[in-house]
Parts: sequence; C-alpha cells; structure tokens
Amino acid sequence: MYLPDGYTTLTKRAPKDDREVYDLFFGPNHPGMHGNFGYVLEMEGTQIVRVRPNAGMLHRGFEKSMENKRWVQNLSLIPRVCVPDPDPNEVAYCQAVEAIMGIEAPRRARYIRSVVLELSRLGSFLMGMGGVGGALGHYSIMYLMMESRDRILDLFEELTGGRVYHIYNIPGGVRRDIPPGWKQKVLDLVDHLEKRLPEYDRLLYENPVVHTRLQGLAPLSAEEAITSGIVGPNLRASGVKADVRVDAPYAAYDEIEVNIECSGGGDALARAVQVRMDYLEAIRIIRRLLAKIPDGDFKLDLGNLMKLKVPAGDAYSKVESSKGEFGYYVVSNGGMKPYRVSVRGPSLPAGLYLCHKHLPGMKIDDVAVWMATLAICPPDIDR
Amino acid sequence: MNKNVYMTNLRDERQNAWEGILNYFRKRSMWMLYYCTGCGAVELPPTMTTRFDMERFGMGPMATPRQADLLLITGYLSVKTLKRVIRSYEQMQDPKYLVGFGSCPINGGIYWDTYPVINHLEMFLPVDMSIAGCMPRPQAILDSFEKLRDEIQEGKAVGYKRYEKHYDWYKANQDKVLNREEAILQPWEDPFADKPTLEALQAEDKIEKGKDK
Amino acid sequence: MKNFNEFIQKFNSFYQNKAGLTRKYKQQYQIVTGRDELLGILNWCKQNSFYHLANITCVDWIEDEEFELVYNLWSYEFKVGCLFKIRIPRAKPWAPTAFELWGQAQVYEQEIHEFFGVYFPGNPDLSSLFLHNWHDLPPLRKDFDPLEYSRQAYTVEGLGVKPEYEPEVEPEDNSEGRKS
Amino acid sequence: MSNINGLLTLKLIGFSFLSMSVGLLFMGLGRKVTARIQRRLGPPFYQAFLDVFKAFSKSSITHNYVMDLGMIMALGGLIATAFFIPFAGYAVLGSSSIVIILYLMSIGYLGMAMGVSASGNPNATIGISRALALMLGYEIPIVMIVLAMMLTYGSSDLLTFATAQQGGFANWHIFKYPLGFLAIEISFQAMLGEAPYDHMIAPAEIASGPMVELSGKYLGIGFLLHAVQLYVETGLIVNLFLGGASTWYVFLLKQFAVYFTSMCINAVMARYRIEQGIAHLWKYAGTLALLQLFITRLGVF
Repeated sequence: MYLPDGYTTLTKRAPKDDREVYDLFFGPNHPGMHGNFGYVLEMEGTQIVRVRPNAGMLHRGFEKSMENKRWVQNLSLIPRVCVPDPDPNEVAYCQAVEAIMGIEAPRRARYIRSVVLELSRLGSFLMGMGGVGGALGHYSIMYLMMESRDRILDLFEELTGGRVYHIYNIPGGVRRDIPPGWKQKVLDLVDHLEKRLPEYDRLLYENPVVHTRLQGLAPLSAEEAITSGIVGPNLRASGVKADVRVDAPYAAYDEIEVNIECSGGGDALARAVQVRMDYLEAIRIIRRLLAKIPDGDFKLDLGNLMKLKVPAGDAYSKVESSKGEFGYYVVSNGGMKPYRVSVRGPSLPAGLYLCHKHLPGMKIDDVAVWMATLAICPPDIDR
Repeated sequence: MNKNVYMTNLRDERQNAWEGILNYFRKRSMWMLYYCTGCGAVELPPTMTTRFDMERFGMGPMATPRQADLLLITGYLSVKTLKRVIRSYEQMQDPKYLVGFGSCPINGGIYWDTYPVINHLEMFLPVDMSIAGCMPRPQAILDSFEKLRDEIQEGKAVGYKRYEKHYDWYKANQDKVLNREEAILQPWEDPFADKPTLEALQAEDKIEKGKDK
Repeated sequence: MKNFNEFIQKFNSFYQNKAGLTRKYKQQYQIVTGRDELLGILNWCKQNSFYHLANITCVDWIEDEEFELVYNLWSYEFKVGCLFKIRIPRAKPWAPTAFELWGQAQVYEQEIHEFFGVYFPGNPDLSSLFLHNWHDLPPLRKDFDPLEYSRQAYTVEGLGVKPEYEPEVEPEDNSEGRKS
Repeated sequence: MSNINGLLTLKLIGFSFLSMSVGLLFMGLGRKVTARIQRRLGPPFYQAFLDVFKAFSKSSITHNYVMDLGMIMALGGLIATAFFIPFAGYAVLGSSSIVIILYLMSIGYLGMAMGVSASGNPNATIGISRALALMLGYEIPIVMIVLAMMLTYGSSDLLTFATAQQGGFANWHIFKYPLGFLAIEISFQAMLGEAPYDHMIAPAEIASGPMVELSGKYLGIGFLLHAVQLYVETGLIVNLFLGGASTWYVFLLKQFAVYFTSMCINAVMARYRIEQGIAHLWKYAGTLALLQLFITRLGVF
C-alpha cells in the first residue's frame, strides 16, 4: 500500500486552543459545498467556533490572462468567471468597453441582451433554488428544477450555439440576430416555467420542514448587509429596495418596467423566498421585453473586431446578475489589449467576509444551507 | 514505439475469468466522487438529474473518496486543487478510474498560458479517459462513461495499476510542482518583510517628501 | 443631504485642494486624491451615504512606476457610483487600510497584497489566500510573464520530465516480425 | 456442544441470506420509486445487489481492529434480530419476543458506533452521535406502543400479536390502534433514517456521516446492514400492525407496502436539524403513542 509522504491523520487539534477544538474540513471535497471552495471549521462538538475560508482552488488568473489577449478574444474567457450565470459577465465587459469608446449598442441589440440576461437569470435561479433543496436533503426539487433549467439551455443553444457558455455579446451589440421562431419558443418556455411554479411551491416553499429549517437562520440586517457589500437578492431580502436594473439602468431596462419587491426579514427563509419572487419577476420582464422588441440592427459596425482599438480610459460597468451586482472595471491604454480588467464578483463579501460573522456559533447542520441561501458561487470569488 | 512517448498505458494486463466477472459488477455500479474541481461540473447536475438520468447505468454521486470508484476532473486544475485531487485519488480504493473532462486536463485548454493552472494532468495522475470539448455536453459525458464501461469490462481501464507501478515517476512530477522551493522566473523580495507599522511608514514618507523638496 | 449636487458642493468646499471630483459618464463619477487624504475622504463619503464598497482594485502603471488603487463606491441614496483613485509609488507600495470602515475591505486588500505586493499596515490578515506555495513576483504585476512561467512550471520540457519507463522490447522489431 | 443442531444452523444461514436479499431487493425497488417520483427512469431493480457485489470486489482500508470488530458486531446484531422476526408466521428460533427484538436492534447501532468512531473521522463521529440521539427520539414512542400491546395480550410474543389479527381487515391493529400506527409510522421514518430524519447520513452536512471512512468491503457491510435493518423494521411493523401474513409473498408485499410509503415521504421531504428532529418525534409520535396507551388501558379496564 502506498501512502503519500505527508500523510497525516484527518483530525488534528488546533494548536492555539487548549479546549477540545478540532479542525473540520468543510470542502473542497464535500457534497454540501457548491463548487471547489472550502471552509476550515474550528469546531467544538458540533458547534463552530471559528472559520478559516480556504479560497483559491478555482483561481485561474483571469485578470492577468485578459491583459495578454485582444479585446475580443477575452470574450471567450469572460463567461467562465461565473459558471452558472455566464451572461452578465459578457454584458458587463462589453458595456465597459462601449463606455470607454463612447458608443452605445443599437436598441434591438440592447433588447436581445436583456432577454438573454433574464433567461440566464432564470437558469441560475433554478440552480440556486435546487441547491437550497439539495442542501436541505430535498433532492426531488433539485432534480425537477434541473430539468426545467435544461429547457432554458436548449433555447440558448438554438440562439448562440452553446449550452452553458454563450460568448454571444460583443462590443457594439450581439453576435447574431435571433433566429425565426425563437421568440415564440421563449414565450412558450416562460409559460411552462410559470406553470411549474405551484409544484415548486408545494415541494419547497410551502414545505413545513423547510420553513422550520430556514426560519431565523443567519439573520442579516439591512445596515449590515449594505456595509458588508452584500448585493442583489440577498440585499433585497434584508429589506433594501436596490437593484442595478432600476438604479443604474443598462441594456433595455430603462425602457422596461422592473418591479422589484422585497421579501424582508433578512433570514435564510427570506432569502430563499426572495429568489422565488425575483424568478417570477424575471418571467414577467421577459414577456414585456419580447412584446416591445424593436426591429433594426443587432450590432454596430466596428470593422474587424480582432483589430479593435479602444481609446485610453477606464470604466466600471455593472450588471444585475442572479446573485447581484456583477461589475467589470476595465482600463485601456489605447492599445489592442486591455491594460487591466478587474472583476467584482457578488459572492466575495459573503463568502470570505460574512462567514466570519455568521458561521461562528452555528451548528454544522446549517453551513451548507447558509451557503446555498446566500448563493455563494466560488468561481467569482477566486477568478 | 516512439521513445518520445511519455505516458504509456499498461493495457496488456492478463485478465482471468474471475476478474472478468468482477469487472461486470464494477462497470454496472460506478460511483463517482462528488467533487467539482472546475467549471465542467456545471454539466454534471443535468447529467445526474431527470433529463439524462445517470442513475439508470448504476452511477451515482458519492460523498467521500473512500466510497467512490470514479474521480472526475471536471475541468482545469489549479495547483492548489491538484494537491487535493491527488489526496482524493490516493484515498480511493482499487479499482479506481479517473476521467478528465474537457480540454483543460489534456493540454491546459484555454488556460494554457496562465500561471496557476497546470497543463497536462497525465504527468501527475493516470487518466483512464479524456472527454474533448469545453465543456463536454451531457451526451458526451454519457458516451464517455459508456466507453469507460467497455474498457472496464475488457480490463483496459487499469490506470490505478499504472499509478502503483510507476508511483516514483508520478510522485517526482507531483513534487516538482507542489513542493517547489525556489522561484521560477524571478524571486520576490518583499520590501515589507518585517511588517512595519503605519506610523513608521508615514514618518518615512514624510522624510522622503522632505528630501524631494 | 438631499441630492448629489449638494454633495458635490460640500465635497468641493471641504476638499478643494486635496481632491478633484469629476464626472465620467452617466451616473459614474471619480475622485482623484492622494494617499494621506484617502482615509479621511472615504470616511466622509461613507458618512454621506456612500455606504456600499463594491470593491478595491489595483492597476500597475509600470511606466509611471506607480500603482493606482481604485476604491469603488456606490450610493444607494443618490444612485451614483464613485471611483476613488490614489497613486502610490511602485518601489515600496503601501496604503492605509480601509478595513475599519468596511469589513470586506480586509479581503480585497488581502487579495491586492497577494497579487501586487501592496502592503496595508493595520490589516489583520495579509496571508496568502489564492496561490499555492508562491515564490515568484506577485503575479498581477506587469513585469511578471505568465506564459514563460507556465512554460517552465507546468510543461514537459520545463519540468524536465523523463519518459515514464523505458520500453523493454524494441517495439519496431516486434511490429516488423508481426507483419512478416 | 451436543445441542448444536445441524438443521437449525442451515436454517439460520438461510434466514440471514433471506433477510439480506429481501432488504437489497427493497433498496433497489425503493430507488426505482424515488426515481419515478423525480420523473426519471431510475436504476434497474437489482441495482443494490450489483452495488454490494462491487463493493466486496474492491480493496478496502481499515483503521484498526476495533473498526473490523464493530462492523461485524453491527451486522451480527442485526441478523440476530432478524431471526426473531416472524417471517410469514414462522419464527425460526421458536421465540419472537419483542423485548429481545428491541434490545438486539440497538446492538446494530452500537456496533456501528464502535466501528466508525474507531476510524477517527469527526464526520463519522458526529453522524453516529446523531443516530444515537435520534434513537432516544423514536424508541420512546415504540416502547409505549409495544407496552400497550403487551398489556392487551398479556404476552410479549410478536407472533401472538400477529395471529391475534387474523380473520379479516377489521382485526388488523392498524384499524384497532390507528393512533399507535401513526406514531410508529413516524418513528419508522426515523428508524430507517429517511427524510425528514436522515440526520445520520446527511451528505450535505457531514458527508454521509458514519459511512465517511468506509471503503470497499466495509461499505458492502454497511449496505448489508441497511438491508437487514430494512427487513427487520418492515417485518416488525407488518407483524405489529398489518396482521402478519400466512404466506411468504403476502408478507413480502406488506413489507414492501410499508417501505413504499416511507420512500414516498422521503422523496418529498427536507431534513430537520437534529434537535428539531428529536423534538418533532417526541411532540408528535410521542403524544400519539401516549394517547394510544391511555386509550388501550381504558379499554382494558
């Protein structure tokens, strides 16, 4: 039998403490962990005393890699920053480039972008809600939601050619026009998804066990959420009416009604319910967008995009992804490659900072649920 | 055989009849380790769940490496993950199979020129099957599992034996990457190695500004 | 304060000589200031409704021999974003920590410390978070070459990997024998 | 050693294989049921057999001899319990005392506790301590119901309870003691470790708990443990409440009906936190069982 040289026992006592505190590795190789990320929990019995986040397993050096590729080549890298919800990355990057160049995509392109963003949001929400089910040991809901998500991916495939990564947005518009009949398919899909909601409600949102588990777990006050940098549905669940789509409208959201509602309460249950409310709203927004989608060009003519030169300058562009504000800070020095691209992922404050506040005192039972309801997505922490 | 071939497979092991029977059970009940090492893992839930339903082939996710037969490297491997993956692979019990997802474990894929991502997985662990594509679709994943089942039945998927036989070679490669003690290009000399306080830095700053004037 | 114009007036009256506030586009403004004034201005802005620190990032201007630190703030009240920029010398880069204003700044600073080597005195934890066993230059500096690093660190040639084992039989002879 | 009977030994071996194969068959069918609820095809019904054979064909790692002993003790304890469960009106050892059954059943868990805590993995320790804590929750209702039955019949023999229910549906205890049946149905969910009481093997929390360090053959034993447990506990309920059975296929069908109900609940339920789980068991199953006990006593007097 061969064993690695540095073979150690799994448990070791934390050196600093003379109480019976032991280290428990929650991730990266753990079924409750979403993605390749880890917490080292210092535990006393089944209670967490301290937590050490162990990030970097998904670090790929995106920001450095983007500096060595041309403006358009980077579009193939960018969706990989957030795997379940890739389109906000593309849109945020393209908008940043457009802002530096001082151009704006045509109206039709902006509408198509919004539709794609909302579809991506639906897919990501389905994955997130299923993830809450999985963390609670309720696998049926996860199975059913994944099936619904696959229908969205099929539509993406028809539009862009890719199931998960679409690489569909380019500076100055989108890559191709929507194919004939696609619009009707989206409307049918949206009807289907809305029809499935009562079933999800019965399984997840009206399930007494789920309520018992989530009620009062990891409360987050509005003030704490704002100053900790929590964004998106989690912030709205704390009662703050904030949404990038409304506050700083991009794409076609300035012409479309976006009704954001807050579930309020700030605990895990509120966060789970908030996702459901946003999901419904996204369905409605898609209907509004498709009803108003104009004719016209779907992209600007910028010449050969491989030779695109962006004037010197910098811009921060942000997009409301399914997890909140997703921002790209892009700096150009007038060359054919970006000088610096910096990504602001929505999960980092929750995953690396809020864990120090929430996890100590929590039981091991709730760690996975806490992660799932806060929708912590490790790829955008590590980048 | 070309001498430049670095990785060769031990695919000529004699299988007896008893092993053949055992292989039937092994191929009909493959448990994979629930470890999402990279972005390819996002196509695993659709493969596992209702639409593609991996469980009809007797495959299912398992919580810990001890219980699993199949390790999926779902995408690129950063050095930090490589360490964990090796640990996981060594905790798994024979016979075990390793499948590399997508282009990244083959040659680095889209991350071939980035600093934290390794390029060739085969130098560190024996790969039984590679799936091309970024990222492989569920159909491709299921197809590769189908092929892996055939290989198991024929006694060809013996990466674990190769690993055992050439452990020194693999171990040396792993050590070169994981336990590196020297800088590769240019060593970093931290100007703040002794961690000064804010006051000391501000005082120093003022002195320097004074000098400029 | 009721609207952003009032904020601008007050800001200009307070920090006339120390910082410049300009509009970039749409709802995006920027404030360029120096290292000494940074914490004071950040604190003032936080008290005046710029509660949300989106992130802190760093740009390596190697030709100017300077690092540029960018603090990205957003006001939910004014619906205005603001980029705070300071330049620090590249030779011995340090900046005061914003950790006491925003807790999450600790992580962003830890990240910048790891990727650029900028030191933040007062930050409780500047240990390595993302990289494994790193001895080279901080990787996001402009003078670091990732391609060359990757070539030397991970490829067969760079690592000097020898073949797994020498073939025991000469395979060419074997195949010829089979053919005949 | 003259009283070792050759035929009895054969019977016992046969019975242990019977209990294992019935359990494994049910496990496969249960996975099929869950799959159908989740709208997919699911594995073949004999999947559990393949899994166990595969597990035994793998190499395995042991941490120390306590782990080996613990696993064998757990399997042995549970198989011994299976001997006391009357199968279609036939008790292989002649006796089917419910006191012995309840006593032996806990040996399974204790053996497992010994085995897995020897592995030293904190997840396993947490898992097994959860299982033992949950035992507190479900044993009390069960003991109360068993007490009610024993008081009614003046006997502790499971076969007596089963034969007393013969002669039509109306005699079944499920209709005579509906509250007691509900209580035991809730407790059964906890006994089997199915949702909402699957605290022991909570993958998202403690990475499959006691199973975390079990590899190869040990995992195979773990599977067999669950199989025998399934046989024992469904058999217990069939004998206690569903009127036993005179033929083997009726008995198996009734056992499967019990398990089928459990799997259906399992598929649509989330998991409680451990303290909520125990509180829930005491609150509902305990109250129902207590009520049943009072009603039965009043009926006797």
